[in-house]
Amino acid sequence: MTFSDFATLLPETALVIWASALLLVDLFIPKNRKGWTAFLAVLGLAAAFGFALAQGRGMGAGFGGMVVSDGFATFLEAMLALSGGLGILLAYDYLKRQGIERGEYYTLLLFSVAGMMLMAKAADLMVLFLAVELLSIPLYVLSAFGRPREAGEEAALKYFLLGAFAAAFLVYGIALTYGATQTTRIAAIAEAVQAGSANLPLLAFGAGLILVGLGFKVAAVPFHMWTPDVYEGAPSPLTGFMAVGAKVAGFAALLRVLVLAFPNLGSQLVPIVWTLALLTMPVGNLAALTQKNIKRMLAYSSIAHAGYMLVAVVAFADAKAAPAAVAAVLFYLAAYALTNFGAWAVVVAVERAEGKGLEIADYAGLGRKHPWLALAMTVFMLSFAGFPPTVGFVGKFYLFRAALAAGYVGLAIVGVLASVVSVYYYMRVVTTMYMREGQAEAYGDAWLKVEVALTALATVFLGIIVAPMFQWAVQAVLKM
Amino acid sequence: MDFLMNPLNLMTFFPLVGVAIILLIPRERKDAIRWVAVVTSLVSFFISLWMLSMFHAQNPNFQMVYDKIWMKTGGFEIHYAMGVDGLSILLVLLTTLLTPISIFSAWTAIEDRVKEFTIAFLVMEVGMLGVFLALDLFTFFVFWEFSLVPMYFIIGIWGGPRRTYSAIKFMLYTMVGSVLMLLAILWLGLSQGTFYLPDLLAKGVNLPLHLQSWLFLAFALAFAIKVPMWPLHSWLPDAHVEAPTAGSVILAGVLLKMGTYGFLRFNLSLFPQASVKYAVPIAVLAIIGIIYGAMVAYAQKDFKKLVAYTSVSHLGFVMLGLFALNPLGIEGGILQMINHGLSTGALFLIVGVIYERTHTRDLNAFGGLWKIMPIYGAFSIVVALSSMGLPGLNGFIGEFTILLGAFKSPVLGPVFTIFAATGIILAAVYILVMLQKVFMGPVKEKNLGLKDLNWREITVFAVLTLFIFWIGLHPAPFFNLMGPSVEKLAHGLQAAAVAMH
Amino acid sequence: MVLTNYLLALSAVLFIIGVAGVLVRRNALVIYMAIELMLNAANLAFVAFAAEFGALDGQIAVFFVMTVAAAEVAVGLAILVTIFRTRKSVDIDTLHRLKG
Amino acid sequence: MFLSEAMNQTGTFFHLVPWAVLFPVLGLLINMAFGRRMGEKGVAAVAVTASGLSFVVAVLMWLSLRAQPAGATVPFLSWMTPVHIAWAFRVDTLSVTMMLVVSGVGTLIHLYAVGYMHYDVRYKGDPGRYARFFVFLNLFIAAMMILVTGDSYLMLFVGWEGVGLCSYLLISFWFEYDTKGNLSLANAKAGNKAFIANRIGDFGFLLGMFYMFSVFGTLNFGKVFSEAPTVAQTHPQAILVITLLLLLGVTGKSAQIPLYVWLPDAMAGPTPVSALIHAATMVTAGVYLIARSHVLYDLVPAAQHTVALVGALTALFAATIAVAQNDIKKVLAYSTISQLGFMVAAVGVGAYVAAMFHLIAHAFFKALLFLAAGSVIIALERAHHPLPEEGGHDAHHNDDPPDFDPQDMRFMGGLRKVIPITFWTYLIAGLTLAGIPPLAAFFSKDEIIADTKAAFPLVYWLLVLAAFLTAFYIGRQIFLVFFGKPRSHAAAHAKESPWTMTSVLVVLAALSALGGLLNWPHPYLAEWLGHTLGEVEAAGLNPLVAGTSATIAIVSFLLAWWVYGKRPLQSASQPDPLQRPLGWLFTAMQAKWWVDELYWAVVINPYIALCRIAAAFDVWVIDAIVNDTAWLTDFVGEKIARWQTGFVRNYALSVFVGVLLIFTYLLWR
Repeated sequence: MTFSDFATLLPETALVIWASALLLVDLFIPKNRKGWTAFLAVLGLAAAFGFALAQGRGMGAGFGGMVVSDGFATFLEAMLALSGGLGILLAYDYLKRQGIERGEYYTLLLFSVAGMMLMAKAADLMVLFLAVELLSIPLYVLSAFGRPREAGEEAALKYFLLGAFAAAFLVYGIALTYGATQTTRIAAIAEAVQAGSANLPLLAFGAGLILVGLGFKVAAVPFHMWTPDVYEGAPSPLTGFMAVGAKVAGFAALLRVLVLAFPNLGSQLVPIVWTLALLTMPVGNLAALTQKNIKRMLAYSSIAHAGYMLVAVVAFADAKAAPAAVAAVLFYLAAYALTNFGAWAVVVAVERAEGKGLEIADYAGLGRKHPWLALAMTVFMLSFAGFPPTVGFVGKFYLFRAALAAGYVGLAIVGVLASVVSVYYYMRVVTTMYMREGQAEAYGDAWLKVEVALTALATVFLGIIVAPMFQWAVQAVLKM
Repeated sequence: MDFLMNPLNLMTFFPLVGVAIILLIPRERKDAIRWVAVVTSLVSFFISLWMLSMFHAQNPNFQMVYDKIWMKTGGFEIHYAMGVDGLSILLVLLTTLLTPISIFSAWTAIEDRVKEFTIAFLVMEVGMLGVFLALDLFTFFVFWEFSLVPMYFIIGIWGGPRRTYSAIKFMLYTMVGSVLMLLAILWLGLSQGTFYLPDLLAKGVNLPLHLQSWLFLAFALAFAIKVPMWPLHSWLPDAHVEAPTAGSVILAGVLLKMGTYGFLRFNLSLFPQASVKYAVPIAVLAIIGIIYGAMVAYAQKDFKKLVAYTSVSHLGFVMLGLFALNPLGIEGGILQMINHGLSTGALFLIVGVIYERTHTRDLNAFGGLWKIMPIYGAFSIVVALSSMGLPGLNGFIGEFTILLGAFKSPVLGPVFTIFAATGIILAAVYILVMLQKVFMGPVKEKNLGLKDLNWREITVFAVLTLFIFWIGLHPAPFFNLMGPSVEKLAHGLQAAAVAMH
Repeated sequence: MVLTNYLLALSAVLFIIGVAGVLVRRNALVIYMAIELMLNAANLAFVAFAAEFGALDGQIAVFFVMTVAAAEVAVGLAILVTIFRTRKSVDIDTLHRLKG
Repeated sequence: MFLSEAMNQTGTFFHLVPWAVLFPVLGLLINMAFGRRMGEKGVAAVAVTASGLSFVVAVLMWLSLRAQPAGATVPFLSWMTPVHIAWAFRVDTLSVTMMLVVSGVGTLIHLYAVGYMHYDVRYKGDPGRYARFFVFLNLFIAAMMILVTGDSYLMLFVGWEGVGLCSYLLISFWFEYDTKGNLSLANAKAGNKAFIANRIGDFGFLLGMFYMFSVFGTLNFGKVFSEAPTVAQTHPQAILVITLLLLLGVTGKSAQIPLYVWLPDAMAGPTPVSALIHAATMVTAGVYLIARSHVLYDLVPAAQHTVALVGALTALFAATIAVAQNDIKKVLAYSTISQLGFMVAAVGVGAYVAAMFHLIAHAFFKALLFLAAGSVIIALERAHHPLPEEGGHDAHHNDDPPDFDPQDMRFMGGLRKVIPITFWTYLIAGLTLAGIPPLAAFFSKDEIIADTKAAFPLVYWLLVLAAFLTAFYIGRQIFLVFFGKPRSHAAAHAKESPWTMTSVLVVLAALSALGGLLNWPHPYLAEWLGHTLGEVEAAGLNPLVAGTSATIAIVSFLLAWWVYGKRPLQSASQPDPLQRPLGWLFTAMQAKWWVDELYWAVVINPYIALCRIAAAFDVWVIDAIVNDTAWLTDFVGEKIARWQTGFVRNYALSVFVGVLLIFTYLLWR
């Protein structure tokens, strides 16, 4: 344990220390001044963001190879730090408005971000497990933050029980993997397979269970069922954050594990991931069709987006196609994150007390009353649906390109057809805003508006000026 | 800066300047907004004339090309590339002409949310021009998909009672095809290492025939829905009936041409062998469309629906011409695209005029309008005759060339022409019955007070009628513009046909 | 070797009992206990493998898992308490407001 | 007029030929733009001048041709560049003959219409439509000029459809009425019928052109005709098919079997229209087309026989119908069909000069018949309800029955005394039609019959029979209309038409009477047309045939007198004297052999039904599949969302099932 070990883990370490300190500092911040806590939390995230960027292309392995700082991690850490910041912006006004403002929201969120970042960096399955839990436990708490709202509590309990259930599969999978390869180091697993010293059948079962655990995190069908309930029940700003953070972290882990630990298990695992992708896209999109609650609709839509990304993940075992696939998923995650925060910011803005204003029908007339907000929401919906010139389109373009490059034409066809279905429910929001008369209201402070504006502009801007971010994603691909 | 020095970029994106200005105008000042929109689109029109003046008709290749690398990833580059050649120039001009006309025509018809309406139209123009000018498959797809959105709003916000249904149907139906085309574009790009059309054309798509065929079919599906070809047309009547007049004009005038243009630019150019292979089935569908469209049009009771179905029939002619795969057929097809844009655009305006005055489109609610609205009647008759292909007017030139092309086609032949030519009889039937129901017969009492066209409407019709006569009497300039490019394309197709047999 | 196999079999049985517990019980507390059982089944497997390999890392993993489980249970119990306060029951079948 | 200056270097006026089209176009543009402000006189002056100038151009062409009988081709403007066809005019003896007839008769009818339409627009209650009428009439002259002067089949086709358009516009000119002036869609429908029937013919014409282009590589007359013999060697079937397809076009335009049905209904148009378009000029375009294409037809006897047979059958068939009609214009309409049959039969047997001769003669006498009939109708109309400006104050103070129809011959009778000029001119025209020597049609018709006798005996006998009926029905008409007692108030109080109308009648009567001189005793016409048609026929007055046909005509005319003149009808309601002796035959003839009904039952109604089925199919099958797909997607989505029961244990089960599946798969593989 040297200083360089900590250096590789600097953003996470800093964030955890900062969060712990903030927990104490918060005690001294008066109840009506919780803005300071939020501000300090953002500051911490900014520092983490800076540290992450400072690591650049990575600093190599640390802690005896249990964590690794590479370009892949940097990309995701930067994204997660930003997501944390956007998540706080999303929450600040909402918590006040709903009368549930407490400083712990921000500190817990920081811990969760730290867990997500760690997940991006984990080079050991045990660290991965720790990261998953560090990510999840604060989220369980935060889901119930709207206490005593029953929906929030129900969501929290469901999330907690199912999360723990899935985590148990993950742990068991890790145990089996350990049994098969004598190691939990991701790199060492692949080496063991290559050297022929691994117990392959056992490893396959272990890998299968790990897939279940991570599939739960990214909400892949059939491990997705917690998603709509939790997304609906949890406070809206949290859902927005969770929908991005948990998914990003989940895919980070999924990619790292599949590409680095199991590249030679393609014949066993590819059909499984393939089937997950095949199921996830239609189920998410079809179920979203009939939703009336916008949070639930977005929940199903997040399932669908996980499905699109899984299409590219399927290419993990193809050494030639994998780098492009990883880059495509990274890019898509960024696109999804931006769009998602924007959409949730609008949801937060339109939501009224007591969970009112969450039906899609409540958006009727928004186009007349708040044209800019409606325009922004339109941009987000178009980006979700994959219309140019938004970043969502470019993301899908790369995803399906990766799938085709690896030869998964069937999946790509299912994917694009599923995305046609998605157009229907996304456009329904637009239709309601512009083509139905109603009395939609919008609240929210300047920060929320800034977030909406920023994400909307970025959604379009990055959809037109694609190269820089994609270049970054390409450089961030996983290397052994 | 050199981005804007290129006439094509300038023309395509100039409407956005109008959008920016309109955003600054308070929404109460509707006339100011309208003027800005009309003037902006007219500027685009003048830029297109500038482009025309710089166009060398004898050169069959892309001209005024603007080519920059948009993004460079992994294996290859994606370009932002614009250029114009004989296949696209007329459609570009049609677009820049019809946009101001349709905005102008909606002067009094649209009173609600004028700001959004004009913005939607100007943004629409950007999308449409981009589609016709894009030289990179990716660039093309971006514009193609993007152009759906403003039309969705135009139908959905300012449309008739079933507007949301029609708008979403329009969008979803079109997307089913275009997403598969996206995959085909990707596949093509991956296998050829580039999306840049001139490169693809120069090298020729080097794929075995069965792969070519799949790609061809994926492109064809997207375009066939847009055209729309039978039996993929059922979004069209709904979209047309519900859309506001100006929207219908653009929809029929330009948007449908995006489909036929796609066939021309991509299917025929990139997959000549597959084109030869599928020419007969496509021509059969085209002919079914001609006859079926005419028959269904005849049975309509709604004026606008009737006109909508005529589009199915007319575009069948265009498709037949394109898949005759010889210069004659293709030239006729392109000209017929323009003709349809002018004539059917004008027909929708005709429907719009009477709808604005009577708020009904029921064919049985009219009668004898020629008596009370003589100027309206005169323009309508000219337009209707153009639509049914009367010699001396534009429609005939296109149809004649197409039918002759199909007759002499190496892949089709006289039988196709015989069946397609029955469309000319059937067109007379539905057009005449339409004229009879609307303009002839005794006048209904409630229609006695109808006002004839005002100066604004007369201007619009006069411009369209001018072109109807011009193309009908002296189409040479139009043919000259497209000639060399078509020859080049047909040459490739001819070679493919020889290679196939 | 033989011992390892027995231990693994026991671990699998425990795990399945845990899963079954989650699937059939209605009391949230009991369900969580069943999940603990699953975690401990994993722990057993870790220990068994570690013993067979003669390595320490498997045994260390057990500590991680136990610690995390403890943290989880703290949060879980807090949530349960909250729910019990509002609805006087921890029967999870009464919690199906969110659906569809 | 500095004629010499207008000549070009070669000393001819050929280069002026586009003005034959441009003058009427100018006229119609002026009338369209300013017609409402210029008043009736101004409109009439412009229209008549335009038409007259067109005639002047035609005369100039005639003069030039006398110097250079070979004629010339005058290019005007590039046109269909992909097929290398330009707007180019062809001046030769054939086209100039047609130009003279068209613009000459056309101008006369313009003059007549100046007076006729003055009353007509007032009776129909829309004086604003006066200008519109002359716009259409000028448009017709322009289109007809394009038709006859075009240098290619394509340009001919432009005129061909153009005159069809004018015909349509003028038939449905009073689109809100029927022929009796009641509010109705009948006139509009008659117009549609004409246009659609013509389109069916044009369908054949078009296909003929396509085939021709694919064989000859051009549609230009000169090139096609010069290559025809070679092509006949290489593609023996081609020319047969082309000529038969063109024949389909001819049956449409020239109202032959099976497409003749539109012409009787076309009488819905104002009478000058019936005279000009549906008798004198447009309907003869088919004859012109075949004469123009004689090089092709001469190469394929089978096509010629078909043409001749179609013509002869039509001649007889239409004549039988004409015998039993009561509407004064309907009789003339069927007579026109019948006479066109004569001409078509003539071109079918290669007697092009005879056909053209009859065409010219027919243009004179049939125009005259129609105009005179129009004069009769107007006279009755004016007596029936006089215009206020003529002192009429009460529209219905006469004792005419409510079903009074100014065109129904049963309400006429005895008119020779009240409208003498009309009577005399009508009589001349009628006798000409009957073929009484030495009036024009005697010579022309005689030439036709003589030519067919040698070429095609069946056709000969059909034509002879038709000629017999011709003299009978025109005799019947003359006796019904002008002799006997007036059978209505209006007939008794009819007044002669104004001089603008009657003077035209007189001129035409003179032409009808003297038209025979064109080709007899000296064959001027044969020599003249020989420059274009290539052959100079022997000047034909076969004494035997001439004698026979003259005898037939006279006997038949006398027979008509015996039936209708000797014992005239006493009242409008009295049945036709032929009704009893002929029985069902007369009924069938009166009902036009139920051909219209047949077409409705076999073609039109099935088509309408098919259209309705297609429309229903579109909604209930094609669109339903689309909507049902959407519905199904939605339904499945709802089912999937239903899985989300809200029970945690179900969710856990779902996870577990996933695990099971993965394990099963791993074990199974």
